[in-house]
Amino acid sequence: MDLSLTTRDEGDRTVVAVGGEIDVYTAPKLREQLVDLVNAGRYHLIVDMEGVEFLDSTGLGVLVGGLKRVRAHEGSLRLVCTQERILKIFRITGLTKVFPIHDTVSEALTAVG
Amino acid sequence: MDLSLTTRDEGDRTVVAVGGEIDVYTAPKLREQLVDLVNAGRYHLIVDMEGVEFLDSTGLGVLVGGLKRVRAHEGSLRLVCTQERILKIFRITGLTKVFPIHDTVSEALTAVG
Amino acid sequence: MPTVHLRFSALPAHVRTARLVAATVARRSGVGDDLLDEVRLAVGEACSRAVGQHTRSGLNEPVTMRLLTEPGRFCVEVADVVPIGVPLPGITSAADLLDADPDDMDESLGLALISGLVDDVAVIPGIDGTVVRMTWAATAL
Amino acid sequence: MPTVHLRFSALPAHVRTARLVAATVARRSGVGDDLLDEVRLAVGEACSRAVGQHTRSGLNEPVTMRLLTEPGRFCVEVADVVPIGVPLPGITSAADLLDADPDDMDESLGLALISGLVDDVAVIPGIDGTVVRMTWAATAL
Ligand SMILES: Nc1ncnc2c1ncn2[C@@H]1O[C@H](COP(=O)(O)OP(=O)(O)O)[C@@H](O)[C@H]1O
Ligand SMILES: Nc1ncnc2c1ncn2[C@@H]1O[C@H](COP(=O)(O)OP(=O)(O)O)[C@@H](O)[C@H]1O
Repeated sequence: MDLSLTTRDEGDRTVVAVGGEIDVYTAPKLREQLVDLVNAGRYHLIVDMEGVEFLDSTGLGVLVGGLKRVRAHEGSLRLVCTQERILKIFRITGLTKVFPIHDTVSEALTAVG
Repeated sequence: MDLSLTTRDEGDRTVVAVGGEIDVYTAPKLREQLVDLVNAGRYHLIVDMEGVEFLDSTGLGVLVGGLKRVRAHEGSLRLVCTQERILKIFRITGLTKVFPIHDTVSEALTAVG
Repeated sequence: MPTVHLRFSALPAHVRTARLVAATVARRSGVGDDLLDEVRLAVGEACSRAVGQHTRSGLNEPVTMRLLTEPGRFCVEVADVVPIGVPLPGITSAADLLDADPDDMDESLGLALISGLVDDVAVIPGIDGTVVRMTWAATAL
Repeated sequence: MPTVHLRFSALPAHVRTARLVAATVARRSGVGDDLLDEVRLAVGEACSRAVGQHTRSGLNEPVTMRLLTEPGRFCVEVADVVPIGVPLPGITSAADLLDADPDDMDESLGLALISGLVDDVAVIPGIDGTVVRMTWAATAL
């Protein structure tokens, strides 16, 4: 399945809902989306991973790249994810220490720090 | 998808409802079913193809083999099929001339000749 | 040239894999949705034929499928390595079919399907095996 | 020995095909359903890595995946043909990741995933390329 991306702004935060497969084939589209948002001055991003069916290292790399970009503007990149098989991928690669991971979008919207 | 087979007797006729893919991998199961029926003295077979999603030449070969077997006992083998993509396969191979093909099982059950 | 090669032992289960790979790559190469069923069926026939040839000849070597994505077209070549090839059965009518040996019948039905379905098809016999080449139009994606 | 080989040009789209083929053949070889996600992910990583190596080295040759179904196990080998191999990036912590070159980061994350997921894995560098070999238990079907 291909990647689907839906974005919406909530105050100074932007929620990017991702669906489908984030892999070596589709990750460039996600990268482009994150770059566009940062170029448009959106520095507080919430990536909602609940609709993600497959995630590989290229997808992880794009998320880390997004984090670097928003940090350059004192921004933030939060993830929303409760799927065990996706969380496992963040744990194995040590990225649970890098990304704040929330259970719901509303939790991510009100989170500070 | 794998092959599914369901048989039921209606008087001296037996209806074999086939679902899924009849291909080089699954056709042996269908052959076995037809052989078993003939060995059990069932010589008037109706193969309901409405649930078939894929049919290849091996599947066609098994149907022709079944026809030969029932004919050896003055029996019959009728097909039920309205799916255009499956009918096309019988047309291309000239087998519409070999098998009586009906629109419904009840039509096949009452057909003579 | 974006290309995929699949080699597989001559087993029916692998024909399914070959079908799946051909249909997937065809779709990604821009072959129209209306043609994908045809690709799946024709490639399956070519592979079943090659598997049958290897089995009947007692060969352990794998069958090869090559997928070539080119501008405007998608080409599939299925090759067996049976030196001369089991000769084509002389089945020309439905009545002949009923009399034929089952293996001959499958081979004949398979070739009838390929040639009836695919506009651009060639069966190329060679001393090191036979290649079935089929080509479909593909819009660049 | 039932075997499937897939060779594909070093393109991301073909990594999807390789994943699909590996998961299909794994399932048919009796690898448990609970392991299929792992097979899909690990094989994808090994193939992405090989594609990345070829791309970074400017090589036009294809990447090769071999699937071996043996009694009790299912083995996947993914081979690149990059003579020495781009040296492994020295990324050992999440902090390093944030400083790393994107290609190094992907390679490092990919290998971390493979070794974290698969119990039986070997990365075998050779003068004609590197082979990543992964083995899973499979009940005979
Ligand atoms: N090699 C394959 N070729 C075509 N379809 C496949 C293949 N492997 C799996 N599939 C798809 O996966 C599903 C089930 O495949 P199958 O191998 O028949 O499963 P099972 O053995 O569990 O019935 C179907 O949707 C089928 O189209
Ligand atoms: N090469 C492939 N590898 C894995 N899955 C595939 C592949 N090709 C097709 N699929 C399956 O087919 C569906 C759509 O695939 P995809 O190629 O992403 O389609 P599209 O480009 O139409 O979105 C998904 O269910 C996906 O799992």
